[in-house]
Amino acid sequence: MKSLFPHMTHQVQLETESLALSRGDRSLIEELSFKLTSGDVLWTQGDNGIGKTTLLEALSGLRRPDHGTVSWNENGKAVQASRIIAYQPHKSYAKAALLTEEDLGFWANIYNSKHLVSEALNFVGLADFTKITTRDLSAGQNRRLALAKLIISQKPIWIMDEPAAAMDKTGAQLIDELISRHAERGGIAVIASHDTTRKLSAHTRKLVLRAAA
Amino acid sequence: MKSLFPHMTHQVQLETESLALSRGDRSLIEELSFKLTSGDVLWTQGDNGIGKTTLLEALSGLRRPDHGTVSWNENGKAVQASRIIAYQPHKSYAKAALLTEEDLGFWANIYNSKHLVSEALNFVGLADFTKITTRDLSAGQNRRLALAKLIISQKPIWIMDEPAAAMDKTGAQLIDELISRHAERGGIAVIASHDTTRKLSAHTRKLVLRAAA
Amino acid sequence: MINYLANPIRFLKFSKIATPVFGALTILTMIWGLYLALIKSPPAIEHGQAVRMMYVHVPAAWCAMMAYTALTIASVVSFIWRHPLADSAAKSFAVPGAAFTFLALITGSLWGKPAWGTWWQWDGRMTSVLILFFIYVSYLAIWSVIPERKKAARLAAILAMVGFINIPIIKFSVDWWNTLHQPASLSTPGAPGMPPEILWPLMMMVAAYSFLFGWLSLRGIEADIIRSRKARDQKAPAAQATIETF
Amino acid sequence: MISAIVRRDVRLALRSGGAWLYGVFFFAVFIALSAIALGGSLDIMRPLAPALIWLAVIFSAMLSFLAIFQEDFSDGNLAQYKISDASFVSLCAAKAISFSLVSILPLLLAAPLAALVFDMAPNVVTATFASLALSTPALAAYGVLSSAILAGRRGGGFLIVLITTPFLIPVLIFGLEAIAGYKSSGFAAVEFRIVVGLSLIAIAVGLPAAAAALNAHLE
Amino acid sequence: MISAIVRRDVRLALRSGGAWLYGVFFFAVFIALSAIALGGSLDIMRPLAPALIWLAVIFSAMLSFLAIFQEDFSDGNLAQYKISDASFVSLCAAKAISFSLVSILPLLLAAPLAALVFDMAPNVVTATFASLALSTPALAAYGVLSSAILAGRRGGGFLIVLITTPFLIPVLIFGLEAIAGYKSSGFAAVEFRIVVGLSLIAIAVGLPAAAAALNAHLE
Ligand code: HEM
Ligand SMILES: Nc1ncnc2c1ncn2[C@@H]1O[C@H](COP(=O)(O)OP(=O)(O)OP(=O)(O)O)[C@@H](O)[C@H]1O
Ligand SMILES: Nc1ncnc2c1ncn2[C@@H]1O[C@H](COP(=O)(O)OP(=O)(O)OP(=O)(O)O)[C@@H](O)[C@H]1O
Ligand SMILES: [Mg+2]
Ligand SMILES: [Mg+2]
Repeated sequence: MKSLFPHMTHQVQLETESLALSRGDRSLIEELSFKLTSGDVLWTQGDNGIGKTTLLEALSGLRRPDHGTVSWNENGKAVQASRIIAYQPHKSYAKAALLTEEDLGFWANIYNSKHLVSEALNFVGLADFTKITTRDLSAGQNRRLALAKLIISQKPIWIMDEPAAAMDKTGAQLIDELISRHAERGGIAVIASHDTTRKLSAHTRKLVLRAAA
Repeated sequence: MKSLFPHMTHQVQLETESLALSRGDRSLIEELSFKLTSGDVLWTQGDNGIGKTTLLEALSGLRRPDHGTVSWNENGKAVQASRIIAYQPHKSYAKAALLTEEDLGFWANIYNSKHLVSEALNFVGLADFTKITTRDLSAGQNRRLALAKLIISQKPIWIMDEPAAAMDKTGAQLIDELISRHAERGGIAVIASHDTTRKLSAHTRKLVLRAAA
Repeated sequence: MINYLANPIRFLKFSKIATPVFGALTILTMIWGLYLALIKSPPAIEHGQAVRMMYVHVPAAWCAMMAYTALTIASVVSFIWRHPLADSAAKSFAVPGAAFTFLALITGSLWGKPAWGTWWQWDGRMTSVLILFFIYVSYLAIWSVIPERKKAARLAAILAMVGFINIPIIKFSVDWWNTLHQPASLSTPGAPGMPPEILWPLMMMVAAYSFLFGWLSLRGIEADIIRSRKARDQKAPAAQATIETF
Repeated sequence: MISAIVRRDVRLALRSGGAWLYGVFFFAVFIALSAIALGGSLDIMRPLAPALIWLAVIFSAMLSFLAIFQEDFSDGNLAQYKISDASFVSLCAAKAISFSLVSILPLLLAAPLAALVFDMAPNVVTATFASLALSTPALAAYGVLSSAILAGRRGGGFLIVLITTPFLIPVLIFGLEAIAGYKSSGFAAVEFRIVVGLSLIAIAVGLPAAAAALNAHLE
Repeated sequence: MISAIVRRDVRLALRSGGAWLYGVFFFAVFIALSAIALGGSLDIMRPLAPALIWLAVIFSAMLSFLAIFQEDFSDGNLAQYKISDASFVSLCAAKAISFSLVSILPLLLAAPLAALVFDMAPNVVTATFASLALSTPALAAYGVLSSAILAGRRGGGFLIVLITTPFLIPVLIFGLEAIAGYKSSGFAAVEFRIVVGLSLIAIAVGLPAAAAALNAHLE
């Protein structure tokens, strides 16, 4: 277990300053400022279509804000999002034609963490499904594969979009365990979810988005 | 509201007899027999990858069983699945380039229920999103669009794969309401879900799939 | 000047005056030029009356190339400084640019029938203008297939810039390959000049086309600015965000 | 139901930012590249012109074939058609119609322009146009069939070229023969009747076979 | 990282049920259809053979262009690359390499076979092969660029043909000139050096531009 969740050696920060985001002619978020530091967990909640996914994309550096800034820090120095962010989108991004272990193995190659692959597959409960193509994985198994990718990325900031959708009960517990371990070792997690929020670290916070009156 | 949920004029039945399903070299379901009649609601539950989606596809006539049969009845006469089944798959099947109202309108054309489109959009809470392309809908909005398609199909048997995934609280209530109305008017619903089961009709039943010991 | 105009509001103020001026100049020079070209100037010795096609053809060909240069400059500005006005400008240069290219192709082939006895020759010059037309169409196609404005602007700008590098290559390769078309006589230093009774109407038509290009571009930019402001003003209010601790 | 599908498909085509025009661009590019590759002399190209135009149309059509069912298949719409109780034969007929409208009609209209570029004689242009128009149903029917067989397969694009080639070769041969026949006997040329016959056979065989192929995918 | 991507892409291609072979099939079909359309006489076709082979290669390549990034784009892999801190320029280089291996190499190997069909002289075959091989980097670089610009767009297939044509025309022209030049001066012909130059320019301009286009999609 230790090797999957080594203690973070760097301090990281994720900060937004008067962030504004919109899609088409719909303004979604305005003047949002917050700051997360090592060990923080942020639950993002709000109704369907309020802008959670859009926010998470901006936090991952995949969407340029209309106004304001998102900044990523490592040991007090500003860095590129891609250095410290891992993002689990709502949809699976597994290659349909690859075996489960090949798909994970590819990303392990990119992240230089080949040695973690089989342990990570074990941890998320896919040990029996390494030899089938990801096309054949069930909905929940696909989400588990995405969790394994978060783990092997070894990145300090996890951005997770509805990780518990389509997950069974043990799956939901698995996610909780992952997040609290990650916070303990000094990581940051931002989660968008319709699940009830749970206090998974000493610094769990909740970001609630409500429609303007 | 009445026009969206007219009372069913036909008695329908959905029946399986010693059904066996497998995927690749994995046998998922064996010797499953049950019978649902007008007004029944069946919740299918079980861990990730146990075979819920596979079962639902077979019930919709989209997957040929290995052994056993699935039969569809209307007024005591065997009919083709396509006559009485509506299926909401796990993934959205909206055309990315069409506006929400166009995508729903197309299916309304096929089902001869053009007059229900705007009411159905209203009912599922998409009234403000009719003029954007379905590509731009949020995850939950996409699920809502799929629900609207169930409604306008005017079919007596609804097969729903994780309808509540990615739905907010009002969305989950909406689904419950839809299902109980549908059961009241004499429809049948089969739902696969990790949510807790709720008694939505006088004849709510639960199908629990468990891994063999 | 450019810095001053980079603000959309100031630009709208400027174009409120400039657009009608360009429009008027277009009409004036066009009427005068057409009079000179079609009525006043003499038929040429080898081309006969068909020479009058030149007054439509040559300015169109020149303006097509000028428009592409303008398009490239606007694209560079748009790509590096992400200036929305540059996006509007680039897009607005491309439409008349494509139209001029098309006109050069059409008038050229109409001229080709009397001059060479065929509508078309696959010679270097014509082929390279055809390719220029393809580049314009691809550029506009990118705008039309990508709905998100900023994205479309960046991608189209990339294509325009790479396309510009490509233009000398095209010219060089097709010149080498096969040539039948008139060599440039005005643009080449030391080449035999044209007699003034042909040169004058030609120059007048060139001016008319250039003003037309300016007028069309200004109108395009105006419309584009107004459209994007309207979209911005209509934005629905954003969600209220609150952060709670446990 | 046929008209609903045709209308939606045409709308999707128009919505796709002029995608229906791209077939025409491909056509133009094909003509231009061939002319450049063949050296650009009209004397070499004039006799080859009808063949080049036919090839351009066939390749352009082939490249649109895969798209006929691809999206419907991958986004789950095909499963919904099956459940909707709509017959797959009428679905295939609708697809053949919308394909002819969206993908072939623009090519037919572009063909005479290409004729200008090759400096073709007017009667050859007429004959080329007629032979292409009469072959359209065959192109559409085989397109629908092959797309139904290959729906949703990665890299299907090339395979579809391979599958349809044997069917389209007779159409190509008689289409070109018809152009030659026109010079001597006008539209009375027997080859025109053969082209029409090929089109009818294609529809009669291709559409039901396509429906069967779709059914086979979904069970 | 480049090698990881290349290995995965090659594996995906092999895994796709022979999809990498379809390019070769298309090539064969193109040659066959042209031969049929042009009437089949060797005397007519022998001089046209290098041009036809070049056209077949270019079209076959063009048709594979869209696929270079399409899947990565629609399944979200591109966003993950961006986040993974891997540079997009090396991603594009990797894609150019895997495209050359999977889509162009088989065509190069098939080209000499086509030469048999046309009864070409051995030295023309050598020259044709060499000119194609030297142009491969240009084909791949422009393919990656246009695919990056259009990744994931409906109807992109045709549009990509349109976009790449202006870039590939000089390559085509000099590729064919090089074949002609080979007859008189062998590999010393200046046209070969021009082809190499075009390939270098394509890489130098195309790959960074492609990386910029990918970035533009994801912001
Ligand atoms: C579709 C066919 C044609 C195209 C695309 C075309 C294109 C062009 C272009 C691009 C130029 C500007 C060249 C420069 O200044 O560098 C030009 C100039 C010119 N063209 Fe054409 N042309 C076509 C047909 C013809 C024909 C048939 C004639 C007459 C026989 C002709 C006569 C001229 C003349 C006299 C000039 C002015 C050259 C000069 O003094 O710079 N063109 N054409
Ligand atoms: N082009 C557009 N024009 C207008 N509105 C748009 C456009 N594109 C997206 N939207 C809207 O922007 C919002 C995007 O929401 P987002 O996906 O971030 O929601 P979310 O909070 O993640 O919702 P969910 O819980 O359903 O996943 C949606 O309401 C969507 O309808
Ligand atoms: N070719 C194959 N070989 C072996 N196992 C396979 C193959 N294809 C699918 N499977 C397995 O069959 C099962 C299919 O499950 P299905 O999608 O029906 O599950 P589910 O109950 O819907 O799960 P979830 O709750 O995650 O949606 C999965 O466990 C999957 O791994
Ligand atoms: Mg979301
Ligand atoms: Mg499932």
